[in-house]
Amino acid sequence: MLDAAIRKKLRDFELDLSFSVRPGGILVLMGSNGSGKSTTLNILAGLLEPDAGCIRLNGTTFCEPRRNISVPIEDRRIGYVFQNTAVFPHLSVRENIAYGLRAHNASSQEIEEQVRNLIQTMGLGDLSGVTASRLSGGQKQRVALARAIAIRPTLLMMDEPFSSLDLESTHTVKQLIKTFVDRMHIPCIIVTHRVADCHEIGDRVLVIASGKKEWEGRPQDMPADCSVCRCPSGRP
Amino acid sequence: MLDAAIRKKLRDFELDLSFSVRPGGILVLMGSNGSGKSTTLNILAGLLEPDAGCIRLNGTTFCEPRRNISVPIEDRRIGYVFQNTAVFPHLSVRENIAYGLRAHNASSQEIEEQVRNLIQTMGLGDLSGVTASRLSGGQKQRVALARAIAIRPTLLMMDEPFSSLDLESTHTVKQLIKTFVDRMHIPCIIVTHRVADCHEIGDRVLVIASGKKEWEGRPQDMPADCSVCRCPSGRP
Amino acid sequence: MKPPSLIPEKYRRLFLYTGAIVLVLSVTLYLALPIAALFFRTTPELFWASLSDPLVISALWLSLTTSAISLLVVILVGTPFAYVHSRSAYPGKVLVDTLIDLPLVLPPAVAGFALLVLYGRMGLLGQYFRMLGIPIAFTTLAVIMAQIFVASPFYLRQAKSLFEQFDRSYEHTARTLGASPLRTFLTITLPLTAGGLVSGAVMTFGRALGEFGATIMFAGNLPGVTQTMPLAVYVGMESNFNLGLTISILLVIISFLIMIAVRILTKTEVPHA
Amino acid sequence: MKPPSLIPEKYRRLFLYTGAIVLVLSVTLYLALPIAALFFRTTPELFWASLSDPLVISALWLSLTTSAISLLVVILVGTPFAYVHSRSAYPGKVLVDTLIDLPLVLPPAVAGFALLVLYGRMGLLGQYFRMLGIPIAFTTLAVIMAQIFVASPFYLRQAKSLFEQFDRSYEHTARTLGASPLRTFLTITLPLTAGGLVSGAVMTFGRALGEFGATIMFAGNLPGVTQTMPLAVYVGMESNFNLGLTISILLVIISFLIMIAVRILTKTEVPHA
Amino acid sequence: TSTSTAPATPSATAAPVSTPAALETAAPTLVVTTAAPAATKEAVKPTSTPKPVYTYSEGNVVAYTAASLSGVSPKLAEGFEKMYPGHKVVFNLAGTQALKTQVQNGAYCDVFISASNSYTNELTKGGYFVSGTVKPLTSNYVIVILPKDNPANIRSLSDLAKKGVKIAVADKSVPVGTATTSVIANLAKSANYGKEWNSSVYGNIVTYETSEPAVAGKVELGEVDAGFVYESTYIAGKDKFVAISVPKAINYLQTYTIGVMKDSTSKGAAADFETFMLSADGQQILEDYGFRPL
Ligand SMILES: Nc1ncnc2c1ncn2[C@@H]1O[C@H](COP(=O)(O)OP(=O)(O)OP(=O)(O)O)[C@@H](O)[C@H]1O
Ligand SMILES: Nc1ncnc2c1ncn2[C@@H]1O[C@H](COP(=O)(O)OP(=O)(O)OP(=O)(O)O)[C@@H](O)[C@H]1O
Ligand code: MOO
Ligand SMILES: [Mg+2]
Ligand SMILES: [Mg+2]
Repeated sequence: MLDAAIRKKLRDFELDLSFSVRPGGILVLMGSNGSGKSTTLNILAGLLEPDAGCIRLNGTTFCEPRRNISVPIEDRRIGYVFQNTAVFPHLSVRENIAYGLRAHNASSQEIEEQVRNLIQTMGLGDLSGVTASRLSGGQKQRVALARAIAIRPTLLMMDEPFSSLDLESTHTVKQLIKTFVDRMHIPCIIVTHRVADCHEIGDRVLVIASGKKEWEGRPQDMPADCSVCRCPSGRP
Repeated sequence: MLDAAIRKKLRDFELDLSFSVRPGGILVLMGSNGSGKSTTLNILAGLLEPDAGCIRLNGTTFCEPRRNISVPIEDRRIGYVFQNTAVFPHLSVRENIAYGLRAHNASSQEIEEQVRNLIQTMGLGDLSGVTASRLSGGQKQRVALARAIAIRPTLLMMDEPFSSLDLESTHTVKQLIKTFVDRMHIPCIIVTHRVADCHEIGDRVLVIASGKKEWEGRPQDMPADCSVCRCPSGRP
Repeated sequence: MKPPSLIPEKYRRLFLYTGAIVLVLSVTLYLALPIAALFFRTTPELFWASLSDPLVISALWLSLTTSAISLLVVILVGTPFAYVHSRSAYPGKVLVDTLIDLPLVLPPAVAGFALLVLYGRMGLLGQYFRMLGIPIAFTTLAVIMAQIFVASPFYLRQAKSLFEQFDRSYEHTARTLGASPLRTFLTITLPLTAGGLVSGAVMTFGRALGEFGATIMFAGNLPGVTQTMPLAVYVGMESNFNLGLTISILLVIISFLIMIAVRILTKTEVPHA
Repeated sequence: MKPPSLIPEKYRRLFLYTGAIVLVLSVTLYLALPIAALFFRTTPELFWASLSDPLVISALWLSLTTSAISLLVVILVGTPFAYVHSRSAYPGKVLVDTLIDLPLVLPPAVAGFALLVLYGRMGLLGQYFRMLGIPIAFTTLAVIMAQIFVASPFYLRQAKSLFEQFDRSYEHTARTLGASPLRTFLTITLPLTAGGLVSGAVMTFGRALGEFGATIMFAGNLPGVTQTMPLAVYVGMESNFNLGLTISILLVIISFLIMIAVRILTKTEVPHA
Repeated sequence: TSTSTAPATPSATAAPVSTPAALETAAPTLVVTTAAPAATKEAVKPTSTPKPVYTYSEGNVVAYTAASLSGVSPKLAEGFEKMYPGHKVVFNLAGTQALKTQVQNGAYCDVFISASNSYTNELTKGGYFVSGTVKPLTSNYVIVILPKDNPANIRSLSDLAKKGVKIAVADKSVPVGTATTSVIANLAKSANYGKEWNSSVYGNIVTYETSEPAVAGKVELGEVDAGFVYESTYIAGKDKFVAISVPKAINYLQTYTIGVMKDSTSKGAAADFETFMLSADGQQILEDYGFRPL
């Protein structure tokens, strides 16, 4: 169970949110450009300190400025896929995926097996030895995803993970995420701009606007006048 | 009128394509991850040299290795939005958009006016003085677009320009592109993974697979068994 | 998952902070203390006296002007050189790379000697310059040439590695927007590497300002013509400790002011992509 | 749009190429010719004779070992220092920044003098070391201390600016994947900045190897103890030019070999993001 | 010149240990050699009185030695080791002014060989020597050397004032520089030369070097037309230079001294070294290299 209440002053507005994600649940975080989605994930991951609030995962407090608590990033065991992917340019696809496993002292047999599985599932088969800087945009995105999942995180967060994926990959990856979250029984947050994604993968949707909650609920209940569904032409 | 025939050896396959785009026409370039879309645009822009072929725009040969012709990048006047946006991190939003105009020696009045218009159309109003490195993903994408359009290019190319945009921005930007291409009567190429985009904005679609043409035609004629429409689950 | 507990975390931070502070302090003190010690050994009277010595003033002036000229030459020639070098593949590139490094490891006196062997009156090239009536050795020009020879590698190396590591997609974008290679370089590459280039320039200026061995070998030690501060300090210090000391302090203060000026002038923060 | 015509383009290229070639050639020749000139002034016999001179051998050995030790100290202390420094904001940071630069502009003789004033027998700290029976000035330790003092800024500056400009999102990603700050540093930051760090290390090693002024002031010129190559060359050259010359050539050759070794060792290309 | 101020007093009387310059009537001419001692090629005879009473470890002598002894230093080391088997000497060679500063700032040495009385006196006053060990060692006159091919065609001291002649001297903080300054002053006072000559010569100086061998180096390379050095340098390098002597009457006799340092931890070996230097063998080696016996 993830319980988050965060407050942080940004350049144009104050981010002020509170929400929970149940184990096995997938929260889809939506909102227009610059509404604070990436910032929210960065705070959860510990990359940014909130001004106030409290972040608790499975009973452990990750962050509470008032009590001066802040668990180091590396101890949070959060799988986080950045918006810009940030694949390590000097490592091969294989080593990128193995990175977190090595950091968690996995046995070499375990690493071998995990990496092989993920490379196959992600359709990166031919690229396993290729240096990551030589990948196409979509290939990088898949590596970043595989890398985050590999560490068997206790919370999975992805910032627009499907934006550069082709249709087939998008489908495969969605299936993979659903299965993974379900089997590991962990909370998951996905940032996306596509309403279709909510329906396909989300069990709850949180829409934010200028850092504040605009709407929260089940995908099927999403109102048509919601900022992220509204479309000037009327076409969805 | 753009006529392109290009051949280039890549790591995993050979890129070998020929296609034309009429003035005022929008070609949607599709293909799975790593099929060679970004590479194709880079060759058209002059950032990569093809091994063979010929690129002609409005009767001028831009590139023909056999005859040792290669027009310098800056003289091609191509509006090109990169997949990674590449907004200049040290310049403000305003200066990013004005960059190409200044390079083309536009008068300061013209620059002023163009930039103001674009900032407004792109919904970047409040951000005009903000340094580009402090923008959110979608904001950067919009700046990159405005910057490319500002120079009134003779060919407009965009690599996944909607991937990080929210629904409203996507719609605005699409309208803008359509109007612009029509009014300037220039050819335009858009790379995307979303079939919906073809229908909304494209008048022709080119699907490539491993660097070769798989299908070309009008969006409405696109076959359901095309690699980019095929979806394992059957859901489109 | 290891449950993150609070006490160890607290201690870990304490440990980390202490380590960091000790580290920063020790490096700072190692570099600062000797300089501070200089100040303890002089008196204000001595200091003002040396300030009014015309020889000190002329040496100071000579040092600052020659170093500035050397720096200017290095920047004007070295920047385009480093750019061309890092952007193109040509035969013998590795050799050029190594040559750039060589003056770094050459003892300055040897560097001065090498310059003398080449440009000296009897030198391989110097004899022709002499026929043309252009003396090089033992002139102010020789001071500048020596400074450029020993100091330029610091700028060249820095510029080279900055340009090599620069993200090409910014340059590519600028080119598609109609900017010529030169314009691209001036408006994109240069501002985004400015921090590093200034750092290289400071190293070069510093090396030129402190240059001693090559100068005395190749340019000699003539007050007003080739006697730069380091030479004046060396000569002065050996015989008159306190005078050498005060000149040194003067130089420290001037250096300090230059550094601070550089820092203020280049304050314009260049953010990372 | 200006219609791109072919002939001007051809000439433009020719012009650009010629410019580039002239630029590269002139920089290369300026740095290479003096060194080449050295080789013209010696004979193989002289060269072999100097190679068997025990003083030359001991100076060479002393130079290489002290420079290597200095470099090691600078890397081991300087790397974490630069990292901490560039990653944290603390009071007086600007001052520390300036202090790091100061030894750069200080003439080496003054630097040596400052060290003497601090650690010399009569020095502010030296007198206490003396009571403890630890002489510092005019020992091999002093050679190393002088080298560190004058050469470390080259590494520190380079490391600082590399770490400052490093794209933090790589580090952040590594941390979320469970890597400790140390592990992140070793597996991500270090490999991706390695090229620049090696460049800084080469500059530092070169500066230490060529160090003269501070060494002769603070450590003296005692064969086997403090007489490094540059000092030996200087003294040798004063009495016997050809000897000084051959030692210099020896140094050039060794430097060349070291540079090439570094180049080969760091060949592992670090691609840009 | 420049920044140095202090010990610029060339007056021989100011220095108690100094020997006044001897008189000589020889006119300034282009010379092959002055009244310098004949360079005897005869090998140093092993002394009959070796006194190896010290253990080997005590036998290391660190000698801070005026740079003008650079050329002779290997021979001196050889001779010392022959006379006292087991002993060894290492020389720290630099201009006396630099050595003095180093010693004043804590440099360790056993023996100090100075090329200048004023520096010797300064160190004596500072209590650096074992009292009674400071003794005159040898002496040297100033001479003008020219490159072998004499490019400026200098035939006499008057020619030094010719326009365009390049002259190297040592800085006046260097002992030989002090001597040079007073020699030029003496010449200027004499009828043959005068004030104008004096200012022309100073105008022709292109560098003030920091040690005596550095002056010789610039001449040897042919980079300057003339240099003021010690006679010993000319005699030891006759194949490289031609010289113009300065009449003894107006020359400056520089006296070298040797002394054992108070802080020396092997005073015995240091004393042995001094003994060797003052012995017939030591003096012979110095003479072979053109130094003048006292
Ligand atoms: N810098 C590079 N060096 C070598 N190979 C590369 C490089 N960049 C891309 N490639 C390879 O070239 C092929 C085509 O890449 P390209 O970037 O054109 O694909 P794309 O169609 O744009 O894919 P995506 O939809 O994922 O962006 C891929 O196999 C890719 O791995
Ligand atoms: N480094 C930064 N410094 C200052 N302000 C920033 C920085 N990065 C983002 N911002 C601002 O903070 C606000 C929230 O940004 P954030 O990146 O969280 O938006 P987002 O919801 O992820 O948008 P997008 O969908 O475009 O990625 C925006 O107004 C943005 O301009
Ligand atoms: O001390 Mo010297 O021997 O005059 O250079
Ligand atoms: Mg975002
Ligand atoms: Mg692509």
